[in-house]
Parts: sequence; C-alpha cells; structure tokens
Amino acid sequence: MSTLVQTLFNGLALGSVYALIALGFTLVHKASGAVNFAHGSLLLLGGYLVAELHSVLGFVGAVAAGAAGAAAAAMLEALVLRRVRHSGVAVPTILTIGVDVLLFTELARRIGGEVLGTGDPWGAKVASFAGITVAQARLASLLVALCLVAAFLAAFRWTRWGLAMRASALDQEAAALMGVRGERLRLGAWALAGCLATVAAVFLTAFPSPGLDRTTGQIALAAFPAAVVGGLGSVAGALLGSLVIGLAQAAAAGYQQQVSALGNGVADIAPYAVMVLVLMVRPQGLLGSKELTRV
Amino acid sequence: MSHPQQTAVPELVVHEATVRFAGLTALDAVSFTVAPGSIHALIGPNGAGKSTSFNVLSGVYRVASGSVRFGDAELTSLPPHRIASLGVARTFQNIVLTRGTVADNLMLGRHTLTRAGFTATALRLPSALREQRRHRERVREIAEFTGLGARFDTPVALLPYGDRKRVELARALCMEPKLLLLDEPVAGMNTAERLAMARTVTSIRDALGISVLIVEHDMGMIMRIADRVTVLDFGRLISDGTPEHVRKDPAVVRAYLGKES
Amino acid sequence: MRSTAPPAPPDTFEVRDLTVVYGRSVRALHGVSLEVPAKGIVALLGANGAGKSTLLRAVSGTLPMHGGAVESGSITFGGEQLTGRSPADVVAAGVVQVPEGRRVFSGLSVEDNLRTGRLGLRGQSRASARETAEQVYALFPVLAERRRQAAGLLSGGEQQMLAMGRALMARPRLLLLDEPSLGLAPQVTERIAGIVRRIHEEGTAVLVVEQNASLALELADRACVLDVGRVRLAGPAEELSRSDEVRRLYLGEHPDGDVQPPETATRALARWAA
Amino acid sequence: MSDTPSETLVQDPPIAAQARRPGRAGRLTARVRSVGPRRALPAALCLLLLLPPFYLEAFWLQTGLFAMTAVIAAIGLNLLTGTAGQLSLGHAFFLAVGAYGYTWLADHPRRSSLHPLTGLSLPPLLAFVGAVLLAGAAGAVFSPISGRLRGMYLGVATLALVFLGQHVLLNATPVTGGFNGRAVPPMAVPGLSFDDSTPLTVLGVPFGGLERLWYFGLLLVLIAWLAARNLLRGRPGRALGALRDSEVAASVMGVPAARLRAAAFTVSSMYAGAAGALLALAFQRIVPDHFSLALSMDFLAMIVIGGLGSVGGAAAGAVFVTVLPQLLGRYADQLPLVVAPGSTEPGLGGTEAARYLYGAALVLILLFSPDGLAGLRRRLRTPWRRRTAITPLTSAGPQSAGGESLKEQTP
Amino acid sequence: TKGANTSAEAGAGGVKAGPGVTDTSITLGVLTDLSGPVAPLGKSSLQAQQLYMDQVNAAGGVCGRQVKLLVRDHGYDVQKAVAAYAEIQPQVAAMGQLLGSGQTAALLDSLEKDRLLALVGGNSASLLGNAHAQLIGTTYGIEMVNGLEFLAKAAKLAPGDKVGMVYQDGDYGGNALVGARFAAGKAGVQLVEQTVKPTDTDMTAQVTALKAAGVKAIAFSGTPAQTASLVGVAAATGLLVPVLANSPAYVPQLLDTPAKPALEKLLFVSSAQPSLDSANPGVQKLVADYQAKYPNEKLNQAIEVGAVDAKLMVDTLKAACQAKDLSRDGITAALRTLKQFDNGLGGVQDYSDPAKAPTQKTYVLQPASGVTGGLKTVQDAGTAVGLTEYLATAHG
Ligand SMILES: Nc1ncnc2c1ncn2[C@@H]1O[C@H](COP(=O)(O)OP(=O)(O)OP(=O)(O)O)[C@@H](O)[C@H]1O
Ligand SMILES: Nc1ncnc2c1ncn2[C@@H]1O[C@H](COP(=O)(O)OP(=O)(O)OP(=O)(O)O)[C@@H](O)[C@H]1O
Ligand SMILES: [Mg+2]
Ligand SMILES: [Mg+2]
Repeated sequence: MSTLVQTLFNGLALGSVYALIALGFTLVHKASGAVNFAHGSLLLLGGYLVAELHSVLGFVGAVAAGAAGAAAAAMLEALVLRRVRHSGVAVPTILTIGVDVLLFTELARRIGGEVLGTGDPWGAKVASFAGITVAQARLASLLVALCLVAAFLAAFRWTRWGLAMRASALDQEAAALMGVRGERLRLGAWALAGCLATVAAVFLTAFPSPGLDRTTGQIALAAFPAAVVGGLGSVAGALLGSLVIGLAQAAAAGYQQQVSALGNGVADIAPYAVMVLVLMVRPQGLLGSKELTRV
Repeated sequence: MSHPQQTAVPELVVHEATVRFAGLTALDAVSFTVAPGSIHALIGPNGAGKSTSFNVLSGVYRVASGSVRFGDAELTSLPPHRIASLGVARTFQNIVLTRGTVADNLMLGRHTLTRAGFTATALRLPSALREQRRHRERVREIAEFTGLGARFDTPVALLPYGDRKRVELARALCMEPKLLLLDEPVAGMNTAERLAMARTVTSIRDALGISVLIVEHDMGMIMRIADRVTVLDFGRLISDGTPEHVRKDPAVVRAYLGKES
Repeated sequence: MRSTAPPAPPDTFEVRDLTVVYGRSVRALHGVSLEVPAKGIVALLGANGAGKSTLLRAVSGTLPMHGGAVESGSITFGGEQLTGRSPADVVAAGVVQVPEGRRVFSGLSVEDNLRTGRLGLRGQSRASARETAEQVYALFPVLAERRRQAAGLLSGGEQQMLAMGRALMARPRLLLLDEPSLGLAPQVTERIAGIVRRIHEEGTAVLVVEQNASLALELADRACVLDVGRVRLAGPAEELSRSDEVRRLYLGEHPDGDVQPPETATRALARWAA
Repeated sequence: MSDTPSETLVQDPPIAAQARRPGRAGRLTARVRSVGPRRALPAALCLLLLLPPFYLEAFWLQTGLFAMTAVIAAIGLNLLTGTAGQLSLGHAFFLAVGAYGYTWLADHPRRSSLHPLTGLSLPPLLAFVGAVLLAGAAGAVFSPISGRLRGMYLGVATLALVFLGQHVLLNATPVTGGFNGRAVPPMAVPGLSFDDSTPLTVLGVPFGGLERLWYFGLLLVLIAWLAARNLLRGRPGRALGALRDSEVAASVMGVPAARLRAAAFTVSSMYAGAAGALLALAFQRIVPDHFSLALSMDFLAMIVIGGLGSVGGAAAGAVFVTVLPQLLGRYADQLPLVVAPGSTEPGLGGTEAARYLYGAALVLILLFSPDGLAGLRRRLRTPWRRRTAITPLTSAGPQSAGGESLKEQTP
Repeated sequence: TKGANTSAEAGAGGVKAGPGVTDTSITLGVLTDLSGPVAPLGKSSLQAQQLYMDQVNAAGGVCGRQVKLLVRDHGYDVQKAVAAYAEIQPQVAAMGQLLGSGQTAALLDSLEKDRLLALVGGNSASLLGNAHAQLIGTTYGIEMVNGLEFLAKAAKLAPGDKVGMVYQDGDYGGNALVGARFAAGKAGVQLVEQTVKPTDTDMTAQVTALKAAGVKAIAFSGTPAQTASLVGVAAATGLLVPVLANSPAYVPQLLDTPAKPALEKLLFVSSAQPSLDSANPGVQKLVADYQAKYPNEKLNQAIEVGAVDAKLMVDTLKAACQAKDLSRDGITAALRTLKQFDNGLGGVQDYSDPAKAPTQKTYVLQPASGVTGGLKTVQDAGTAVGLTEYLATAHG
C-alpha cells in the first residue's frame, strides 16, 4: 500500500517538473510554431548558472540570475529564429538543433565530468507522512510547479497577454493587424520558457538527484511525449500530459519486477508507450481538441 | 479507362437532410432535387446552411438523418474521396488551394481520373507517362477555357483573389464532374468579371451537359443563369422554384432580399 | 492631390507616389497617390490583381509578411509617417484594417475575437471594452447569439461580420476595409453600408476596397480606380459613377447589355473523351 | 495623376493584365528551358563518383558510404516531410529495421560470445530486398498513427518508435544480439562476395569489400534518387502536397487522406530500410547505440539544410551533415586554438571544435539561405540572369498559398 | 597512391616490422572519448598513458624506437569510432586503448580481421575469448563476486536475507548481474533486481521498491550520478544498508553532492586497482608524476587504468622486440607471453589466456573526503572463496 502511495507521489513530483518543461516548450511552440530542440540546453544553461553562482549570490539570487541568463539565451535564440520566421516551421526547428549543438557543446565542455550542486535549501532533507518518506525538494517542486502552471492557465485564459498569445498562434498576420506586437510577444514567450526551464533544472537536480551534470538537459525530451499526450499547444494539456507521463514512468519503475516480462528498462519507454496508446484512441491528445475545419 | 464520365448525368436528390452541431441545427430536413443538366441555385441569408449543404454533398459533413442520392449512389455514407470519384466536384467559399503552380493545382483535379500509383510513377512506366501527357493537355485546355492560360505556370501564391477563384473553378472542372458545386464563385469580382464568370458557368453547362449547383449572393447573376432556385433560412427550406417565383416570394424577400428587390 | 496642395490638415490620410515590389522584382504598385480627407470615405476600385490589397497591406505594415516592400513613396496619417512602421504602430496611430478574406481567429470564440480588437489599445477600461462589444453585438445580433462558438465554425458571412466587428472594437480613426461585402447576403450588405455610414458620421475616415461598385460609389465621397498598379481614374464618386468606363466595368451597365470579356470563353470546352 | 476621369487612358483591365503577363510567364518558361544543357553536369558528376575506389583510403570510402546511406534515407524522409508535410523523427528506427533485418535474414544461426543468435541464411541480395520490405511493413504497421496524425504532431509521436525500437533492440537478443549487436554478413551477388576474402584487383588497385560496396551503394542511390524524383513530379507527389496544404480540399479532390499518408510513411520507411541495410554493410557490425534519436534528428537536419521538397537538396544535405563532422573531426587539430587530443596545452579539443563548427554551419546556412542548399544554389546561379526569381515558394507559408486555408487549432 | 601495401618486413635491428612500425618509431592507436559523456575518464586515462610513454621515450624508447600515440576522439559515438578506426588502422601497430563498450562491440570483427591487438577500456566479460580485444585487470562480474562476499560480512547477511541488485542495462550491468546472481546463490540470499538506464539520475523508484522488499544490502552497477542518488535516497528514506558498487560507479566529485555523508557511511567500491592514497610506491610515484605534469587536473582512478594500460603495452612491445617480431601478429603473440605482468601498482596479472580475466583480485575501497582520489582502502586485494567455482561455471 505504502509502495503505491509512494509511487503515486513520485509520479506526481516527477510529472510536475515535466510540466514546467512542457509548458515552456508549449509556449515556444505556440509563439513561433517551432519545436525547440534546444530547450534541453536552455535548461542545462539555467541549471549551470545557478550551480556556478549560488556560492556568490545565494540560492535565490542564483536562481534569479540563472533564469535571467536562460531567458536571455532564449531571447537570443528567438532573435536568430526571427530571420527565418516566414519559412514555415521546419527551418526554425532545425535551427534550434544548430543552437542546441552550440550551446550544449559549450556547456558540456565547461561542466566536464563534474556533478554540480545548486546549493538549494532543501539539501537531503526528507518529510514523512502517510507512511511514505519524500524529499522536501520534491514537495517544493510539486507546489511550485502547480502554482506556476495554474498561474499560466489563468493568464492564458483571462489576460490580454494570453489573448494575444492565442490569437498570434492562430494567425500572425491578423494578430498584427489587431495591433499585437508579435515580435515582443514571441521574445517574451521564449524568455518565459527559459525561466521555467531554469526552475525545472533546479528541481531536477535537487535531491534525490545528485546534482547537475552534462546529461541533465536530456530530461527535457520527456516533455515531448508529455506535451503530445496532453494535446500539443494546449497549456492545460501540457500539465495533464506531464502528470500522466510522470505517473506512468514512476509506476513502471516502482513496479519494475511485475512488468519484467516486457524486458528491462520499461520505465524509460513508458512515456512513449503511453503516448502511442493515447494517440491510438485520441489522435488529438487528451485535451487537444479536434481540428476545427470549415470549408 | 472506364470512367463513368460517358454515362448520363444522374439526378441529385436531397431528402430530408438534417445536420446538427452542438446546440444548432444547421440543416433542418431540407429536401430538393437538382435535375440533370440544370443550373440550380441555393441561396439564403448568411448562416442559412448553404455551405453546410455543400459539405454534406461532398462528404465533408455527415447528416444526422436524411439521405442524398446521386443516381444510384447514396452519398451520405461515402467518404469525400469516394464521392469525388462519382463525379461530384466543388469549389470552396474560402479559397483552398495547394502550393505550387496553377498547373499543379489543376493536375490535382485529375486525381480520380488517373491511375498511376507509387510504383508506376516511381518507375516511370510507359502507362504513367502516357497518362500524364494526355491529362496535361486536357488541363491546359481547361485553363485556357477559364482564362488562366497565361498563368498556367504561375505559382498560385502570387495570384490575386479573383484569379485564385478561377483556379478553384478550373480545378473542379478538371475532375470532369457530372455535378459541379460552386460556392460563391463570383465573390470578390467586379461586375465585368462577374458577367464573364456567369457566361463561363452557362457555357460549361451547355457544353458538357452537367448539373451545376451554385451558391451565390449576387442575385443578378442567379436570376440570369439559374433554372431553379432553392432558398434556405436558418437551415430550413423556405422556397423552391423558378427564379421569378422565388424573387416574388414574400418569405424570401423578408428573409433574404430585403427592400432591394 | 498635387504637391501644390496646402499642408495636409490633421487626420488627413495621404499616400504619395507609392511604389511596392514583391520579392525584389514583381512591382505591384507604381507611384500611386491617394488621399482620404479627414472624416471622408474613399472607395478604391479595380480589377483582380490591380493592387488594391497591396495598397492596404502597405498602409497596415503587413507587406513584409507577404514578401513585399515599399520601394519608394510615403504614407502619412494626420502628418504622422506610417511608411515602414510595424503593424502595431499603425494600429496605435488609429488606423485599423479589416483584411481580405476575413482572417478571424478560428480557434478563438466569437467573444475572444472581439476582445482581440482591443489589443492594440493601451490603458482602456474593461467597462469601455464591454460597452463597445455591446455596440458591436447590437450591430450584428448573430454574433451575440454565437458568443461562445469558435469563430472558425461560423458561416462565411458571419465571419465577415465578425471581422468587421473586431476592427470596430478598436474604435479606429481610419478604417481600411478590404471587400467588406464579400460573401454577404444582400440584406446584410445594406446593413454594412449603413454601419460604415454610421461610423463615418461618428468621425471615422474610411478607405474601402469594394468590388460591389454601386455600393462603393454610393457610400463614398470620392473614388479612385486602380489599374495594374497605377491610378487610372480618381475623383468625386458621383462623377466617377457617371463615367462610361466605370459604368461598363464596375456597374455592369453597358449600352449593349452583356459585356464580352475578351479573354474568357473564347472557345467552348469540349467533353472529355476518356 | 489627374483628378478628373480621363478616358483616353482607360483600357480593359483584362487586357491590361494580359499585357504584363508575358513578361513574367515568359521569363518562367525561359528558366524551365535553360534546364537542357544542365543535363551534362549530373552526368559528369555520376562519372566522377565512379572514381573514388581507385584513389581513396578506406576511411574516405567508408565516409562516402555513410554519406550514401544518409542520402538514401534523407531522400525518403524528404518524400514524407518535404512533400506531405509529415514530420518523422522515427527514421532511426526504420534504419535499424533495415540494418537488423538484413543481418538477420542473411546471417547463419550462430553463437556469439554470450547468446545464441538466429538467422535465416538467405542469399544476401534477397535478404537486402527482404530488409527493405520488412522496414516497409514496420512503417505500414504504424499506419493507424501515421495516417491520422499530421505535421509536428506526427513528428513527436514517431519519437516513440526510436525509444521503443531501442528497447526491442536491446531485449530481443536472439535476433539483435542485444547491447553488443551482431556482425553483418557481407553482400554478395552471384559469383562475387563483397568482402576481402576473395581478392580482386582492378587496374592495379586491390578491390576489397569497401570498394565493391561503393558501387553497390552508388547504384542504390541512383535508384532512390530517380524514383523519388519521379514520385515527386507525378500523381502521388501532387496528392501528398495537397494533403499537406489542406486535407479537406485534397479529399474532396478524391485523395484518400489517411491511406495516402500511411502509404507515404511506408514508402519513406522503405527508403530508410534500404539505407539501414547499406549502413549495416558499411559498418560490418551493428549495435543499437547507433540508432538513436540523434540519428533521426540528423536526418531532419539534412533535408532542411538541403531544402525541403527537393531531391537533390536532400542528397546535398545528407552529404553535408555526414561528411562535414568527419572532415572537421579529422582536420580540426590543424585549426588555430585547437590542440591535439591528449595534449597538455590548454585549448579546445578537436571534437569540440568540430561540434562548434557544425552547429555554426547549420545555423548560418539556414540563416543565409532558409530554403537550404537548393535555395543557395538557385541564388548563386541567378545573378547574371537578373534574379528574376519569384519569391521562393518554400518561404510562402501555407497561409499565403491557400489564402484562407485550414489551420490546426486547439483552443 | 593506393594499393601500396606496407607488408611485414625486417627492419632495423633485424626486427620484423608491421604497419605502424618504422626504424625509429612505433605508433599506437588510441580511440577514446575526450568530448562525450565519459570524457573525464578518457582524458585522465589518456594523460596517464602519455605520461608513461614520455618516460619510456625519454629513457630511449622501446626496441630503439620512440613510442607514439595516435589519438582519435570518438565522443562516445559508434559511427565516429568506426570511421576513426578505418582512418588510423593502417597506421598503427596496436591499439593502446579502445574505450567504450558499444564502440568496442562495433569494432570487434574489424580487430579480428586486421589482426590488430587492442587494449580495451571496459571490463565486461563478454570480451573474454577474443584474441585481439584484451581487457585489463578484472571483469565486472569478478568485482561483484568478490565485493558481495565482503558485503555479506559487512551487512551480516544470513541465508534467506534479501539483497538489492540495481544494475544498468547493457554489457556492463549485465556482466555484474551474472556475478551478483552467482554470489547471491552461493550465500543463499535472495536477489531483488532493478534496472536503470544510463541516463537516469533519480533512484527514488528503485529505492522504494528495494525498501518495500526489505533488503539488507544493495549491490549496484551504474553511473556515478546514479550512485549518489541511490545512496542518498536510501539514507534519506531510512534504508541504512551497505551498498557495494562496481568501480565505474564512483568518481571523487560525488563527495561534493548532498549525498556525501551517506556515501562515506554506506558505499563500498570493488576495484582491481588500489586507491590512489595507497601506500604502494608505484601508486605514489604515479600520483606524484601525474600531478607534476598535469597540475590542474583532478585525480581519479582512471589514471591508474591509463598507467597500467601503457605499461602493459610497453612490456608487450619489449617482449615482441625480444622475439624480433614487431608485426601485428608478433605483438599479439608477445602479449600472450606475459604470464607474470607486474602492473606497477602492486598487482601481478596474467595475459597468457585471452579467455581468462588477467587478475581475479580486487580491493574494497570506501569514499573518504580529504583523501587523494577520494577513496580509501578498506580491504586489500583478494579473491572470494567461491570465485574459482564462479570462473568455472560462468564466463568471468
Ligand atoms: N462545423 C461546424 N460546427 C458548428 N457550427 C457550424 C459548423 N459548420 C457550420 N456551422 C454553423 O451552421 C450554420 C450554417 O453555416 P453555413 O456555412 O452552411 O452557412 P451559409 O449558408 O453558407 O452562410 P454564408 O452565406 O454566410 O456562407 C452557421 O450558423 C454556422 O455557424
Ligand atoms: N505575395 C505576393 N508575391 C508576389 N506577388 C504578389 C503577391 N501578392 C500579390 N501579388 C501580385 O500583386 C498584384 C496585385 O495583387 P493584389 O492582391 O493587391 O490585387 P487586388 O487588387 O487586391 O486583387 P483582388 O481584387 O483579386 O483581391 C497581382 O498581380 C499579384 O499577382
Ligand atoms: Mg457559405
Ligand atoms: Mg485583394
């Protein structure tokens, strides 16, 4: 029983971090139509900055600086992509691969074989309740992620910014004709994605993970199935999809022995298996709506 | 090639067609018949369900109840591409063209008339080459006919609105249809161009003997070319008859024409 | 409209010697000049491909999105330079365009579509937004019924009304309409005319591109006919509507009845022998 | 400009419009006609490609073969992405199916160091064809998803193939050899085996396995190239293009959307299968590690760098993406600031330098020429012909093409 | 141009030479990772190798020839490794090092075909039996068998107790698993198995499962980052049991993570190499020389691997020189004459049989901060009681 509860919690905690990544990812996708393959490197950058700066600026300062750095890098990337914004989605998408190569090479060179701590305040502290023991960092990540995502959902639904984002995602020219400053909007979305990635990096590398190493950014890959399971482009979907993926992964890992017939390493493919199953039933994802077509 | 083109143009019978969307009945038990070889107009206020009827006829929407028969075929149960191969072609109210040149778009219209599959095309089998050549000639003929001859190799992205509308018509013609569905073919054209289009439509009917179902808000054009007019309002049929009859029908005047007529 | 004209009064909209190219080499406008006096209505006529939409794009700053650019010339509104400004700047200057082909935000509800109309305005209260929205709903009752429906699912005409309503939400000082009557039922077309007149009376200048020339000439004080990127005719609307040329081409009135456009239907289409 | 109507200036608009048409249309046809003499160039290139086995070392031959596999796979992916607008990140998986399929079909059952391996002992040529069909079948099995999903969505969904594929490769030990992979039996045509066991000397140059394989690879590339070009210009290519721009319009024109999309996916996976089998032959040993997501992303980069929708572009992109890192890796230590591997001096490692240059090249190419190498070529060719080029169509989004074409949306 | 074969012929000093051997030099290939995920290890090891070769060359080289390293970085990419191999293969007499199990697997047949001896930088038993791919030291399986015997004592395991086995999928973990299963069967304890992927860094799920199963000890073969997580989570959730890890699972940097106290308390590492703080003069000299030459580099166990690797190569070449045969076959044959190879760090290894691990002895080390290399020795080199039986039944 407590294994179940523990597994559920692990899944939710993991899912909440995925949500932060998937949200950034979705924002960028909505704003510029591109899939940002450099998102993992942005995350690594944010985390690296926090790790490097926390001894000087303190944890909070370092997170702020890291977020600012990642946001700046993201904006830089957006500025690069700007030049090809009229070239469909494939070109900017591949450009992000190029940016990713550059960013990752540099960061990997700097990080080398180190495992860097981010000086987070939770350390190895744990909390016990309901018969389970969980890292405090995980609790914090769950709370922070839920608040951030809720705030985003609200902003998307009700603020002018959200409306402009949605409109611009649907038809950039028409949005421009309504006075939406698409450029600014896109830069903002990218910057936000950078900030979110930094927050995600901090939680990803906090205990029980050992710290930041050069592979930390790879986790961003899990955001792809999360976003798709939820329905690409839907903000609420990104949250739901992330939780589903997180739970699936935690369950596959936690009940590894029970599913050993499927081969080793099921936890790693669980997100993708779930994604395929969901898409078979609902091609548009859980919260994505069917394409609205009118002719 | 045994395309049903040579056989006679059948009658289109719409019977009690009903289409519902969440909380809205877009078509409410609508029935009308398009006689073979006639130009039949479908008119009505905005949102009356005209385009919805087209969508039903071309298989894009499914009816909640009712039937649409085109000769022996029951269209309501067929997917769009099957309906297309029965000889039903349409244009779109909001122009929908694909990338590429005018020629590319028109050749797309030949899809159901041609057979070359992946293998034949990849290997450039003689049959595929012959087919391509033959159909391209016809396509050029249709382009000339619709006034697109000089724009044959122009990318459609560069065409102005009016020419794009013509490409739509030409593409539909390229399907060698037995029933041609035209959704607002002259919207966005000036009067001279409208007249030209009206002539084109009549000439198509006269030359090919096919049925044309046309949706248009330009009453002048409808009066001039239509053999019969069906009027919809709020998804219901409110009048059906000759242009003269419909024009004088008080229900139509109230719902649609307003004081103008 | 010549350079001898006195300095433009405030809020006069002026296009001077505008030349526009697409993709470096396709020249769509050649030195076009045009003026919309303060609170005037000007109609822009012309055949397909004459460059009407291009002119409006140049004004609203969306040319780059179509691979076009202003090569020379200037566009001013109330003395303010609009040439080369971003679309948002143009909107901020009070110039709002209803684009060709509706371009409503298909995934947004009707209500949200109307809200987007105010995105270009700063510091407007919610109350005034709601008030404006109610006015739009009053103009187009269908839209009120469909508040929550996704705009992409509206019928063509309904979308046209929405596009118009959305532009009105911005309370523009100059409204650019690209074929407002496109796809509208006769009754609604008349209503649109009424609406244009009304907002004009409230002090908005209007530049309307319209294929329905009788409507356009009836509405407008002045008109301007474009032909292959050049101004062919310009003058008071009444005068133009008396011109044989305009009557024949744009009003469909010709002494000989039907026009015989030279290029189409030269030869009947033969049946396809499969 | 006069304020009063001046009738003398008036012309019938249609005629006026017509008058300026020949200009553009004429230039267009001129461009089309200029294709003629260019036939000579590809022919010369083909001849040139016959020479390397006589002059180049094994390293270069192998690099060349890698490039050929990439060319085949990229052309196949381009059929899907460039034409149908369907994104696939699952190509690594289909390469794996081809590679392992060939090996399994051609190899004899044997014991490796750890596990028994199965094999069907088919003649290699037959096994090659079988591998291509197997990859096609794998693609067809995915059709419930590949037929229903569009664009970016499909791209992300196909990620699953890579990861699920890796899982299978690692776990289906009897077929795949597990983590260590398995050795690839050499290609053989009746009378000649493509390995070093039967010595063969041509014009004084010993022709080993790689040299022989080179020509086999060239032949495959040629077939793949021509078939793809024909497909793109023919009926299926047009229908796929229509599907990309508007599903509804295409289906109303008689195009069966789901079936055609699935078919394109299948054909493209067959290309990948052929590439995979050739890759296996060039490698002589296949391991799961190689068929990773990075490989899939490389393919995507290839076709975009080459220029979406162009067969030659895809090929050029493939060569660019495979050969550039090899070149850079080999000669990087001759760059300034770069130190030799293992040196004590501070400086950039060669591989890192190569990565930077590769990343930068990717970014710069696309920034300078968003329509890829194909576009670059067009631009370089035109200056003396007054750059009449119409704005490249690849840069016209679906919107500007279809005017009011449909869009995806998720409110 | 092409076709001119460098066939074996007698050279200076009447020594038969092969590819990569001239009258003045012997070229050895190194295919390693200097930019990828195991770059830190690859780099340390390469530098130690270079250090040793420099010393040998300064003393006159081998067989009157200078030993050169021709290094290629594959960045842990299989295709790059294959390509780089094709490039350097014709120019080298032997491969001084070949790092990465996937890379090695991909090149096994080529090595065989080119009759090229390669010293492999991974210790999976699956390499045993290959005449040309030679692993150095011991196998992961032997590390586990020896280590688990220690663990059984440390955790006071009784028959019927449960022991967790967390391993990374693939060659490395697979080999360790074989050893762990054997040792568990021997001790009568029950193994609770959990797998991880190389990219996982969060071991919460595994620990949760192990805790639920009630394990008394854990055996682990994975990456260093995973070690930190595993031990950290175990300690935090109150699963205070000893953890035994294979040698690649630890790097000194782990002592900078929040898991440091737990690591120092619970982790043990089984390794064929002594810890760097060992009193052995060979180790001390290595450390001193290395620090002198590379003052800014961090120390880790990989420098021992590099040093042993280099010494083995040099001893082999010396033997080949004595046999007057520096051809590839001559070098391979020379390796097989090294029955009593002194690795210079206090160990003796036997390279005469390619099917056997060169040594069966392993140390048990424990993380300790403030110590050179971050590890201290808790048990000197030795073999487990059941090891002979293990070697007889399993591969190694
Ligand atoms: N897919 C859909 N989902 C929801 N409502 C729809 C859908 N399609 C059409 N409708 C609604 O059905 C009604 C009829 O639409 P239709 O497009 O048929 O009108 P129409 O007669 O063509 O009008 P118009 O002349 O303006 O084009 C409209 O109110 C429209 O909003
Ligand atoms: N994106 C573009 N790239 C290149 N040429 C273009 C582009 N858009 C329009 N053109 C060309 O510019 C000319 C003017 O087009 P425009 O759309 O302004 O005409 P219009 O007067 O609005 O016609 P319509 O009444 O059909 O809407 C046309 O010849 C057209 O081919
Ligand atoms: Mg309609
Ligand atoms: Mg226009």
